[in-house]
Parts: sequence; structure tokens; C-alpha cells
Amino acid sequence: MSTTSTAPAPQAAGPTPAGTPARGSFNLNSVLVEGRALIALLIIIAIFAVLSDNYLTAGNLTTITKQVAFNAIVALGMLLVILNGGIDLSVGSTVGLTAAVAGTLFRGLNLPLTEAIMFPQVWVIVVLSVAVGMLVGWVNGLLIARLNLAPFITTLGMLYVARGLTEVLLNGQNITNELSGQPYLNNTGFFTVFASRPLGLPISAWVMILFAVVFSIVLTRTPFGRWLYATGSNERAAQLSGVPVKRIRTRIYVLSGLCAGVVGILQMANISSSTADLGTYYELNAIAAVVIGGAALSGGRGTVRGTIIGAFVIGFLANGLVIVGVSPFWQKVITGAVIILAVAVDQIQQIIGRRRNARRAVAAVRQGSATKTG
Amino acid sequence: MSTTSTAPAPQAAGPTPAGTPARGSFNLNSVLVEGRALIALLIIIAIFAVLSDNYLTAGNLTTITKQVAFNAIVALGMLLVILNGGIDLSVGSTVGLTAAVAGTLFRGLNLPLTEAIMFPQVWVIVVLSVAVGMLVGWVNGLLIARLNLAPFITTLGMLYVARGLTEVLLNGQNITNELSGQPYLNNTGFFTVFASRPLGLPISAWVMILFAVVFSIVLTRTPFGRWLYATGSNERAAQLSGVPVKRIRTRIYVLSGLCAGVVGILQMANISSSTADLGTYYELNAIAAVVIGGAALSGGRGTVRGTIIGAFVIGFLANGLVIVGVSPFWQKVITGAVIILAVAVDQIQQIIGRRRNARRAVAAVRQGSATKTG
Amino acid sequence: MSTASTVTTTAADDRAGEVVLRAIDISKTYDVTRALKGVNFEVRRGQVTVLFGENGAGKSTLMKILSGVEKPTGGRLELDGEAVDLASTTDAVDRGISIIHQELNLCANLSVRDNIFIGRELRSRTGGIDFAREGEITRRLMERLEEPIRPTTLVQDLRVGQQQIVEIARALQTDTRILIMDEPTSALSATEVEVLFKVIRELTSQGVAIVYISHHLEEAIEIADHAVVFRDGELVATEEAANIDLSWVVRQMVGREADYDFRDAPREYGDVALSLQNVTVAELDTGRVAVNDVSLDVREGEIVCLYGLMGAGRTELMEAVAGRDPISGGRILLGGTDLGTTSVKDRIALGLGLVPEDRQRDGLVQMMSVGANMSLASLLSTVKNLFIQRRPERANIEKEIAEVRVKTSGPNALITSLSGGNQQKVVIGKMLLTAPKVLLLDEPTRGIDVGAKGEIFSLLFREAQKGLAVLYVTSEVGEALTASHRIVVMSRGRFVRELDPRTCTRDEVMAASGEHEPADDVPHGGTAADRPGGSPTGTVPTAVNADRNGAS
Amino acid sequence: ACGGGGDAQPAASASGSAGGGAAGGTIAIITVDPSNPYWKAEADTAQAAVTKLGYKATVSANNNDPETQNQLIETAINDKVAGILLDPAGADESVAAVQKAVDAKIPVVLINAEISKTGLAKAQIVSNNAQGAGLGAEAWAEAMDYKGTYVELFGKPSDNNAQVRSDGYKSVISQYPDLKSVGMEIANWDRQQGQEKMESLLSKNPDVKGVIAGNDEMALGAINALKEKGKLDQVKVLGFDGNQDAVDAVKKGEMVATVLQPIVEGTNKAITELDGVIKNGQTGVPDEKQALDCTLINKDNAAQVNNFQLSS
Ligand SMILES: Nc1ncnc2c1ncn2[C@@H]1O[C@H](COP(=O)(O)OP(=O)(O)OP(=O)(O)O)[C@@H](O)[C@H]1O
Ligand SMILES: Nc1ncnc2c1ncn2[C@@H]1O[C@H](COP(=O)(O)OP(=O)(O)OP(=O)(O)O)[C@@H](O)[C@H]1O
Ligand SMILES: O[C@@H]1[C@H](O)[C@H](O)CO[C@H]1O
Ligand SMILES: [Mg+2]
Ligand SMILES: [Mg+2]
Repeated sequence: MSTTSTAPAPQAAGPTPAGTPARGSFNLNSVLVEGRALIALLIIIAIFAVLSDNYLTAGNLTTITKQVAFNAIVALGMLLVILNGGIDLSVGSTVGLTAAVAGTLFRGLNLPLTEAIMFPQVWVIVVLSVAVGMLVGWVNGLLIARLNLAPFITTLGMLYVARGLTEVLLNGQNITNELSGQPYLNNTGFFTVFASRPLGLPISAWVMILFAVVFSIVLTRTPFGRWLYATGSNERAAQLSGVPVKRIRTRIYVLSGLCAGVVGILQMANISSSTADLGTYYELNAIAAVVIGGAALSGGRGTVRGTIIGAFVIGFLANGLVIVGVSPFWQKVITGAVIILAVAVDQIQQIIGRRRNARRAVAAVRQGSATKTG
Repeated sequence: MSTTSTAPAPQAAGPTPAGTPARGSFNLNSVLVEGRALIALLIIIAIFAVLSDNYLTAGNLTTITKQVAFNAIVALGMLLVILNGGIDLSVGSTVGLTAAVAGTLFRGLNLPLTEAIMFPQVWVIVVLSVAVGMLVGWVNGLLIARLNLAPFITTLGMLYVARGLTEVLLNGQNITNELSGQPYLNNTGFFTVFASRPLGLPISAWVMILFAVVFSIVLTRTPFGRWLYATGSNERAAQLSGVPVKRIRTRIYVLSGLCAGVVGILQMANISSSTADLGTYYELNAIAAVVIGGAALSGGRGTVRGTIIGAFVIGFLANGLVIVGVSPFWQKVITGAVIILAVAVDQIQQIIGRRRNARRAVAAVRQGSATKTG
Repeated sequence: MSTASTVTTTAADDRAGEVVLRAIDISKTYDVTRALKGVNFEVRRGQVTVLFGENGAGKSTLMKILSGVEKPTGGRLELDGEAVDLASTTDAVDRGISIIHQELNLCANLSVRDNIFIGRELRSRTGGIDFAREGEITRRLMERLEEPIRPTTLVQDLRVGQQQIVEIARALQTDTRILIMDEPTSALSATEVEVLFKVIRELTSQGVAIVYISHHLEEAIEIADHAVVFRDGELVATEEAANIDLSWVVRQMVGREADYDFRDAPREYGDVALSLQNVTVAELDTGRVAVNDVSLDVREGEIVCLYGLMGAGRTELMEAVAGRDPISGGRILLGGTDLGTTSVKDRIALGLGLVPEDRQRDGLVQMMSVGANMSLASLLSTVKNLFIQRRPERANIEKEIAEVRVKTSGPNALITSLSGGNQQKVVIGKMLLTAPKVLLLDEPTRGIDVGAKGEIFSLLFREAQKGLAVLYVTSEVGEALTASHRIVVMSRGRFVRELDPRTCTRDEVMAASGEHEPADDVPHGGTAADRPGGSPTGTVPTAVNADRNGAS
Repeated sequence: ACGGGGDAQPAASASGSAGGGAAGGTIAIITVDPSNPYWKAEADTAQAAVTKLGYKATVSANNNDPETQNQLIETAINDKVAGILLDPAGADESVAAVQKAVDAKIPVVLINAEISKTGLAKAQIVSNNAQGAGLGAEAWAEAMDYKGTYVELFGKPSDNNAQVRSDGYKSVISQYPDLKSVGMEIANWDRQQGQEKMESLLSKNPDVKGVIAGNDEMALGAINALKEKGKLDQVKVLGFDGNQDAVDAVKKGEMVATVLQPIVEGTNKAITELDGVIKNGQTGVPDEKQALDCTLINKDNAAQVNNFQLSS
């Protein structure tokens, strides 16, 4: 009766993956919490596949994957933050800021003294811009870890600051043509790399896969990962066990900034420009993906796999609604409802399961006492 | 060596503020946490008053108060939710939905069977629309209290649902002229009431005052208030004491929806129309106001007074930045920075205070032992 | 509704001993755990029924069922001979049944008064809360419990013991006929326990039925009229108080003749492992000096007990030594190196670990498995090439589970599925896995049954034998006298006395702590003066008291 | 991806017949934000026209976000639509998206705003924002008597039209040195934001004489603020779009003028041309870029405006 069984206790016999104590304990959780995301995903796919012949085509799946990748990468950073019991509302703005910085660098730096304009090479631009994303995360991390500010309000403030800086940098203009670079400036090649499609998959999908694999290994196989789960579940206990809680906290915001920064670059290649609005609302989508994927907003519970599935739920839904031709107004209504349903599924399951368990237990007891007295 | 003090024990005699015991217990908290908001407010006022002669004029103060009132009323609802340890991201959409419903009602209801169009009277329209706001809150409350869903993700879903419904209702049309009503339809008077200015203050300011007073009394003087603070701090303890935690939780979301609904009506009167975007981002401003006002996002701590001050911080800032003529791009940067600073102030204070405490304590010890040995 | 804090019954109660509440064939199953198996249990008017049982025996579960917190999966309840169905705690309170829970259930952000009246507010004529009356009643309750706490003080500003008093006051405030006390004294000082016992006797004389649970066995025996023993979810023995003694209780609890004598053998100590030199700790939030200029050396192989009353500052000292809070004066040396401002992490690496006082709050990561908790502090030792090596980690965990004798289905079990004692063993095992040179333990046996206590101390003796230096905090004299090589008594932030457990007496220890005046002005027959100590050795059959002060 | 050299005409018709669903296949209508009356009119007109021609229509919104637009275009490609009507999100940013559709041999016609590259879209039908802004500014300056202080409410900075209109206003106003700008705020095309910004601007400049707004919604917000302060008489307000509320305001004399964008006419034209491409491989119009001039709406002709159309 593999229903709910939140109480994971004594079934010692079961096929516990021996040799993997830590993973074992997470697996139990993850199967439970990812379950709902998978169910939601399959239902969505089934519905739209029936409604449109063009939904489950290789081409459309590639499209969805590319679209999902941006959200998924941001969501992976968000996952770390949420595992820690925090939240990062500034990631959307950071995506925009990174792209703006990269665009500005493509346009060339006015060197103050020499009157010359410097044009950094593409890899320098990419590294510097992603570094800006990490810098934003680092400031978040310092404020939250060292000054003990609430993550929600800190990153809300940063949402405004980073978006404002983006607008200041772009001065309300979008940057487009400079992104191709000029051979004589030695800064070409951006699109060659970032708009390429190795093996038919867009580069963003590859980056998503890379990040998912790396994050997954980090979370399950390294001390950092174990510590992160520990801080998210009980920070005080983690600290007394020698976990460097403040350092971890700072770092996860830096990593969240890194993810946002990478997406900033990828998006810039994707839409061939830096715009002031880029990344608006990404934070909400990322949070939705993480939570649909089974993470607890209170920290300590969540997986890479769940998060990726969560991102696909959102992506498959958005794409399907358009393909089927649902009116844009109703698209919002349905999206909201699906978000709620996706997290409600396992609660409802649990409630049903609990009722059944209670019934069975009573029956067992009755039977037991009957035997005894009888 | 009279170092101590927190030790609350034996000084029974002390001048306890008799007569106002309840307030007494909250006051300690509130003074501490409101401090930073007040400081922020005064600094903002001082800076802008120096920078512009038009800032501290009666006219401008009225303008600010009107703008603040909308945010403050929503924030009061949000305060209840946050005291409970929750969050309500759907309030902005609810503002929009309420206004859309009211506008639609003004336009007249097509009665299905009779082919007639019914025009409800103004008070009926107002009551029905606010009821829709409460209904949204009730659904939130049920999902959160009964199904145990996380408030963040539930109300995020509702944010989309309510905004989508608003757009469906308005179907891309702003409702403007119908709001005046027609004498022969018996639905005039909306603006007469809601755009009036008793004693020179706009009606929204009066509603804010009314809500602040009522909420303040409810929070400090009634069992409901006490229960709310209790559930936000230790839900299990509250429940074991017989506090109806689920009912309270459901109700506060209804109240939050009520506040949003009232603001929907007030804003509709203010901008003389229902538009599909109305209320966008209100949730963020409301949360900022509550937190700047000293509430803890983890629940159990926060006051009406602090929230109102928090709303004024945001309002005075936004208005001042325009009056002083700060570039619109920089306005965002500064707003974000002020949000962070406002909550950082007391952390910094605390850190400084702690250092001083430690120094003093040690000095006292040294002196003590010196006396003894000497 | 009479809201006065007392119960209105005639003092001379002739109906005492009548059964008021009867639990019939009660079973309770949590998912797969059968916490209670067909228990029959009676509560008698005007008498104290005491429940004994090891951790996880099912005591609290039964009490939760009697007080409407939990519903049984089988069986029924009879109140005054009529079947009742307790739908909720409010329902139970309405019928005169209230409970003081094992864990504190207070809202820290509210005042004492608010906590006492929450859920049953007194209304003023306008419909609001009648704060004046509530405050007055609270004040009187506090007077009765001899704890001068102001009604408007916030609970977060009280120490744990005072919070427990508030819990007690809350239960007294209702019109109670049946009062259940699930470990009400775990954080109380001896004086406070005496006051509580006085109140209990008042209540019983008024006809109130009391159900009492405590792991302080002597204390519980003292107050008992009836004793009931639980083992593995079953009620295994019932007896009149007159016929029981400590050895009977222990025998019934563990199911065999128990003979825990954990007195450590005398031995040579090694070098100084931990040295505190003029350590001062100030509470940063308030500036209060919690630890005032204390000095102490602990040697390798030595077990030092830090005895003191609640609020003496022991926890502050331990946490400062462990590196969680900074010290504001003095030095802490570990094997000769000044620890300065090194972090908790570095101190663990250097061989200094703390088993904290509150295991739920500071010891366990609730969402993790037993194994992951166990290896958390020593994770780095199994890291190779950046990765945790699973096999060595697993081996460590399994070795330690066996070593500290955790009863668990395996490393993958969730930590929350273990009983309190076993959870505590995991926390200790976690620190032992870091191969410490010095181990600090803050109240390592709080809320833990005799069996587990014995196991924990024998574990410490074994480690000490291998050279571990141990400094542990306790509030139980018995424990201090039997399980240590040296007793340091702490009072109001200072070390006031050092004692040799082999030569000193119980009274000496307690007197040094300022706990009470010499033992003659005792209200109730002499023995009550002693802080009843459910010490591991205290469970040695019958001759406990004679044996006591002598110690090994 | 190679750009599929030469013209894609035969392939286009092929894909047209391949398009699933309705007889003539599907046409994807990608508008900006149908919760705004202007774009709603665009979307509704397009949908009606498309359906009338026997196609199936899907309507979606890019919300002025190039990334969303990208997704929508790609989705349309996967959906094998016969053609796309696009209101592009940004002149530069949309080039790549349109390129993608062209690569997939799907004809694209642009409406309302243009992209910075020609030869991709079959047609770009835009209202002449610069010309319209000039018209509006001239009428407003005249109402101002060519002197006095004014403030400007600026649209969403990421929308090209915001800058184009602002520049268009300024090129006229700069000819009159006695017209002085005393403040500029961004109000994101939004009525409520327009009102709040105007309220604050009024505190700063109590004696301001004029308001130029990038669109009607912001202008209507400003009018509300002015009404409330009792200053509407002394202040001249200019809007842009010609939406119904604004036209009514012009009738009442609350707004000096607005500029009608012939969006209904333009959209109908766009669909006709798209249909032409799908059926015959050509739009039937020689030029790719077709600018539709805007019309000034003032008291004289306000009564003749209905749903973005001027009846004569
Ligand atoms: N909420 C719960 N979910 C699952 N199992 C539970 C729950 N509460 C108690 N148990 C289990 O029921 C059994 C009895 O627990 P109970 O708390 O009654 O023991 P106890 O006798 O009070 O022990 P202690 O002396 O440690 O307080 C234990 O095995 C415990 O793990
Ligand atoms: N979290 C806290 N907030 C405020 N005061 C505290 C807190 N923890 C401890 N204290 C105060 O610190 C003082 C020392 O208490 P503490 O519990 O540390 O002493 P102790 O000697 O360890 O006694 P025990 O641990 O047995 O209670 C007490 O007066 C208590 O009120
Ligand atoms: O043309 C449109 C309308 O003016 C709308 O009101 C804002 O955006 C512009 O692009
Ligand atoms: Mg118990
Ligand atoms: Mg302690």
C-alpha cells in the first residue's frame, strides 16, 4: 500500500538502496514530492497531444525544451536558495542587468583618460557580465547572511535596484546590432557560439543539462550539498555540527546570481538584443517551477529533478495553450489554476491516503481484538 | 553589579502600565520594530523638504496621503496575513478584479431568460464587488487552511487566475463612462460618494483611517487578535489551547480580499474607470509596507501603526523622487535601496548595540572583581 | 463560569478514590507504529496516578488521547461511567480535563497573561478582552506558584523553567477535575518542584484527579498514590504507591532485573585537554553577564560535571566554549592552543564538540535520516576528491549506530521516527564520529529514561577510558555524584565550588549551588528536600538512599 | 541555419496547404497586449478578418517581450500555421524572430510597428507615429498659444513608439522657445500610473499649463489628476491613439486633441495582404513598408470616431 507513508520508519526490509545512506533518505522524499509534478506533466502532455497533432512533434519538443531551459536554469539557482529556506526575488532583474552589461560592453567601453573606446573580446564580455550577476547575488547574500535581513524583502529591494540599474545602463534604449561584433574589433563570435545548436539542441538546453547534472552531483554527493539541506531544515543544529551556515548562505545567493547571469547571456543570444524589460517575472516562474517540483518553501526539501520537471510543466502548459489556441486571457486563468492544482495534488492524495490508513488501522485493531477475545 | 535587566522576574513592584495591560505587552515589540520605520520616514521627509519647497505643502501632503491610502489599506490586509505567517500575492489582481466586476455591473447585467438588462443600484454594486474580493480571499483561505497548501504558491496561482478573469471580464475594454450611472437607471451617485472629500481629505484617506482604527482594536483588544498573533508564532500551541487555527487562517485571507476589494472600488473612483492592469504590483508594495513597518515575515510580529508608517515611507519616497526630479530610471534604484536600508537600520543598530553591551558587561565584571580583590 | 484559579470542592473529600475517567482497550497506531496496544487505564478522584515507562513506551500518547489531542484508533473512554468522545482539546477542557504537555506549548511573542487565557478569554462588557481581570488572575496564579513573574512579561523573555511554570499555571486556571502532567518538572529547580508538589496536594485534597509522568523516578514515586508502568505500548503493571520502590519501578520498566552501576573506575588522567581561563560571557542582546570570570582545566580521560541551577549560566558557557557565541573576556585553550575566535567548524576539526541542551532545536536536522544526521559533523573526513565517499560514510554510520546502540531500523530511517533517548544517542554519536578530544554535553539525559541514561553514561566512560575529556552539565545531583570524577558547581555565572563526588554529600552539592537551605526545614517528611534525582546509579536496587551519598 | 536562398513563394503556398485544421489552415495573430483597447481592436479586427477568409485563428500576446514573442513564433512554426500576423515587440529585437518564421517558409506580415530589416516580412503596415506626433504637437502648441510650461508622460521605455512619439512631439515643440518642459515621468502607457505621476508633478509645478502624453491612457490619468485639483481648465492635455475614452474627453473639451492611429484599417489591410501571399504568393502591394498616416482628432471631428475608425 504504497500510498502516502509520510512516516518512513520501520520498513527496514524494503529495497533501500544500500550503500547510499544520504541519497536513500532524500530519495524517499523526492519520489513522494516529484510524484505530483510528474503526474501534472503527464496529464498536460496527454491533454494537449489529443487536442493538437502538432504538439508532440520533434520540432515542438525542441522548442519547448529551449524555452524551458531559461526558466529551468534560473530555477536551479532558486532551488538552492529555497533549500536554504530563503527566496530570491531579484533573479529576473539580474537576468536583465547581465544582458544590459553584456550589451554595453559590446558597444565598447569609453576609457576615461585616453579618450579611446575599448572593445573587450567576447569571452571577456561573457565572463564580466556573469560576474555582475554573481555580484548582485553576493550583495544579497551578504545582506541576508551577515546582516540577518529577511531574504524576501532584501531581494525585493534588489529587484528594484537591479532593474533600475538596467534601465540606467540602457537608458531606455535596446542594444541590438552591436551584439554581432566587428571583425576588426575582435569581438565577433558571440552568436556563433551562443546561437549554435549542437546535435540539434539549442545551446540553452545544453547549459540546462550541464547545470542540472552539476547541481545534482553537488547536492547529493558533496558536503556542500549535504550542508545545504541541513541548514534549510535546521540551521541551528547545522551550525553546531560545524556547518559554516553563513558562508553557505552567501554562496547560494551568489550561485543564484550566477544562474541568472548565464540566462541573461543566453537570452541575449536568443532574442538577439539586450532590452530593459528582459527577465521580468522570471522569479515567479522559477519559484513556481521549484515548488511544483516538490520543494518546500520552508527549506530543506527539494531536488534538481523535481525542479526540472516543474519547469517542464510550466513550459508544456504555456506552449500547449498557444497551440490549442486558448484566448490569452484564459491562458492566465488556466496557468494559475494549474500551479495551484499541481501543488494540491499530493495534499489531496495524502488526505485520501490518511483516511484510508485510518480505516484500515481501525479494521486491523478490531480484527486483532476479535481474535484475542475470541 | 546591576548589569542585568531583561531578567523579567522579581521587580514586581515596577510601574507596569496598569489599565492597558494588553497594549503593554505589544508595545514593547512595537516600539522596537516601528523605530526603524519612523526613522526612515523622518529622514526621507527631511531630505526632500530641504531639496524642494513644494514637498511639505498642504496640497502635496494631501496628494501623498491619497496615494498612500490605497497601498495602506491593502497593506493592512496583508499585515493580518503576514502576522499569521502567510503571504498574499493575489491582492493586486484582486484589486483589478473587483474594479472590473464593479464596472461590469455598472454596464448592466444581461439577465439570461428575460432578455432584459438589469442595472443594480450603486450600493448593491459596491457590496457585490467587494464580495467578489472576499470570495477570492476565501478560496485562498480554504486552499491554504484546509488543504495545507503553501500560501506563497497558492496566492501566486491566484494572482494569475484573478488577473486572467479581470481581462476576460473587461475583454480589452476599459469601462469609463458607465461609472457615472444614469438617473433613469437609478445607479448614479458613485462618484458623489467615492470621489468626495470630507474635510478636505479624499475618501480613501478616511477609509484608511477607519480600517486602521478597526484593525488596531481588533488586533489588540479582541480574542481574534490575540489568536492571530498566537497562530503566527506557534500554531500548534495555539491549536492545543483551543484556538480555531484553520478558521482564523481562512478568515484573514477573506479579510485581505476585503481590503483589496475596497481598494478596487476606491481606485476605480480615483481613476474614474476600470482597467485591466489596475492593481498590478500592489502586492509587492503592500508587503514592503508591512515589513518596513516592522513585521516579521515569519509571523507573529507586526502592528497596524508600523504598517501605516511603512506605507507612508514608500509614498513619501515615491512622491519626493518625482518632485525633486530624479531621473525615472534612478527612482527604481533608490526605491529598492531604501527598502533594504529601512529594514537594515535596526539590524545595524542591533549589531552596534551588541558590541557595546559586550564591552560594558566586561567592564562591569572587571570592576567588580577589582573591588573584590582590592 | 467560575474563573477563579481554584477548584471548588469541599476540602474533605469522601469520594476520593472513585474512578472518574476510564480508558478501555485503547489502541493507537501511527501509520506503522503501534504506540498503544489495548490499554486499560483508570484515573481516580483526589489521587495521583503516576505513569512510568521508557522513552517511547506510549505514555504521552495515552495522555494525548485522554485530553482530546489525539483520537484513538481503537477502544473507548468513559467519564464518570458514561462513554465520551473527546473531539478536541476544547471539548476535553469543557469536561474538566486539562493537560500540561511534555513539550512547551507557548506563544513566545505573547505575554504570560495572554498565554494563560488564550482560547478561553475573559470578556469585558464591551465584548473585548477583559485585560484587567485576566491580569489579576494571572498575578494570583503566579503567587500561588511562588514565581514572581509579571503578567505582561513576554514569554520569550522567560527562561525555560519559568515557561514551564506558565504551562502549569495555564492548566490550573481552568475548572479542572482531571489534570494531566506530562513531565512538568523537566526544567524546574528543586524549589520549584516543591511548590508544584504543594499545589498538587492542594488539588488532590479538593478532589482533583492527577495523572503524573516524570523520568525523575524518585520524585514521581514520592508524589504517587498509584503507579502504572508501560512497556512497548502495553500497560504491564499497576500497583499501590505503598508497595513500590525504585527497583520495582525499574524492573517493571525494562522488563528484567536491572542493575545499572555505572560508576567509573578510578584512573589516571592525561594532559590538560581543555582549559578555561577567566572566561566571561555576556549576553549580547541584553548585556547581562551570564558567565562571570570562570576558570577550569579538564584533563584527558577526566569526566567533569558542571552542576548548577536553571539559569546559572551553564548553557551560555558551553555554547561559548563550542564557539557559537563569542566570549567577551578570558581565554579558552584546547590542548594548549588558544581558540581565540575560531568558528564552531574549526573547533570541531580541532577536536572540540558540543552536544547541545535542546536536541530538537539544536541537535537534530529533522528532515534528514538517522545516517545523515550521524555523519553531519564528520562529513569532511569521508571526502575524497571533493565528493563524499559513500562506502566509508556508510561504514562510519553503521559502526557508530552500533557503538552508541541506537535502536533504529537502519541509517535510512527518518530521525523523527526515533524515540527521544535514541535521538539523543544519535546526537552524541554524531559528535563522537568527529573523533573529539574534548566533548561538551549540556543536559545529555534530559527527558531520557533510566535505561538510556545508563547507556549514555557507560558510553562516556568507555570514551573517557580511551582518553576523551568530558565536561557535562546536569541539574540532577544523583547524576553529578555518580557519573563524574569531579563536580564543579556553578551559580549565577560563577564557579562557586569544586567537589569530589567520592567524598562530598548531596546536600553539599546543592547547598553550593544555592539551591536550598540545609535539609531540616523540609515540608514533607525529609526526603522531599532532595532534588529527586533519577540518576543511572540511583536505580541500583533498594539501598539507593543509603548508597547515595557515598558514591563509589 | 541557412536562410533558404531566393524567394520562398512556392514553399509558402505548399506550407499553406499543409497547414492543419481549417480549410485554409491557421493564421497566428500575435498582438502585444489585448487588455489595452488599442491592441484589443487590432486583435479583434484581425481575428474577424481571418475567420471571414476561411482560416482558423489563434490569438496570442507577446506583452512587448521579445522572448515571449520568440516563443510564440516558434510555437506557431511548430503548429505549421499558414501565416503570421505580428505586432512586433521591438524593431531590432524582432528581426531574428521574423527570420525564423521566414526560414520555416511561413509568411509574416507586420502590423502597427516595424522591424529594422526589410526583405523578411511580406509587408510592414504601420501607422506613422512620427507624423502623428507632429500633428498632435502642432495642435497642442496652438492651444497653448505657443507658450507656457508643460510636463510629459512617457510610455513604456522598451516600446519604440514611446521614443518615436516623444521625439516627434519635441521636434515640433522645439520650434517654440516659450514652451518649457518642467518635468518628464515614465508612466508605462498606464492610466493609473499616469494619474499618480501627474499628481506628484502637479505638486512640483502647481502652475503647469500643459501635458503631452505618449498615449491616451496616460493622458486620461493626467486629466483625472487635474480634475481633482481643479486645474483642468488651465491645462492643455494631448493624447495619442484615438481610443474611445480619449475621443469622449476631446468631445467634452477635457483633452485638447488626440491622434488617431488607423489600426482597424491597417489590420484589415494586413490580413488581406497576408491572404494574398498565402494564396497567390504576393501581397498585391508593391512596397513592403506601408505607412498609414494618423489623423488628428479634435473637437471638430471627434463625433465621427468609432472604434478607431473615422467615418466621414
Ligand atoms: N505523531 C507521531 N507519529 C508517529 N509516531 C509517533 C507519534 N507520536 C508518537 N509516536 C510513536 O509512538 C510511540 C510512543 O510515543 P510516546 O510519545 O507516547 O512515548 P512516551 O512514553 O511518552 O516516551 P517519552 O518518555 O520519551 O516521552 C513511540 O514509538 C513514538 O515514536
Ligand atoms: N533564548 C533566550 N532568550 C532570552 N534569554 C535566554 C535565552 N536562553 C537563555 N536565556 C537566559 O539566560 C539565562 C541562563 O539560562 P540557561 O538556561 O542558559 O542557564 P543554564 O545554567 O544552562 O540552565 P539550564 O540550561 O538548566 O536552563 C537565563 O536567565 C535565561 O533566561
Ligand atoms: O500604439 C500603441 C498604443 O499607443 C498603446 O496605447 C501603447 O503602445 C503603442 O505601441
Ligand atoms: Mg512522552
Ligand atoms: Mg542550560
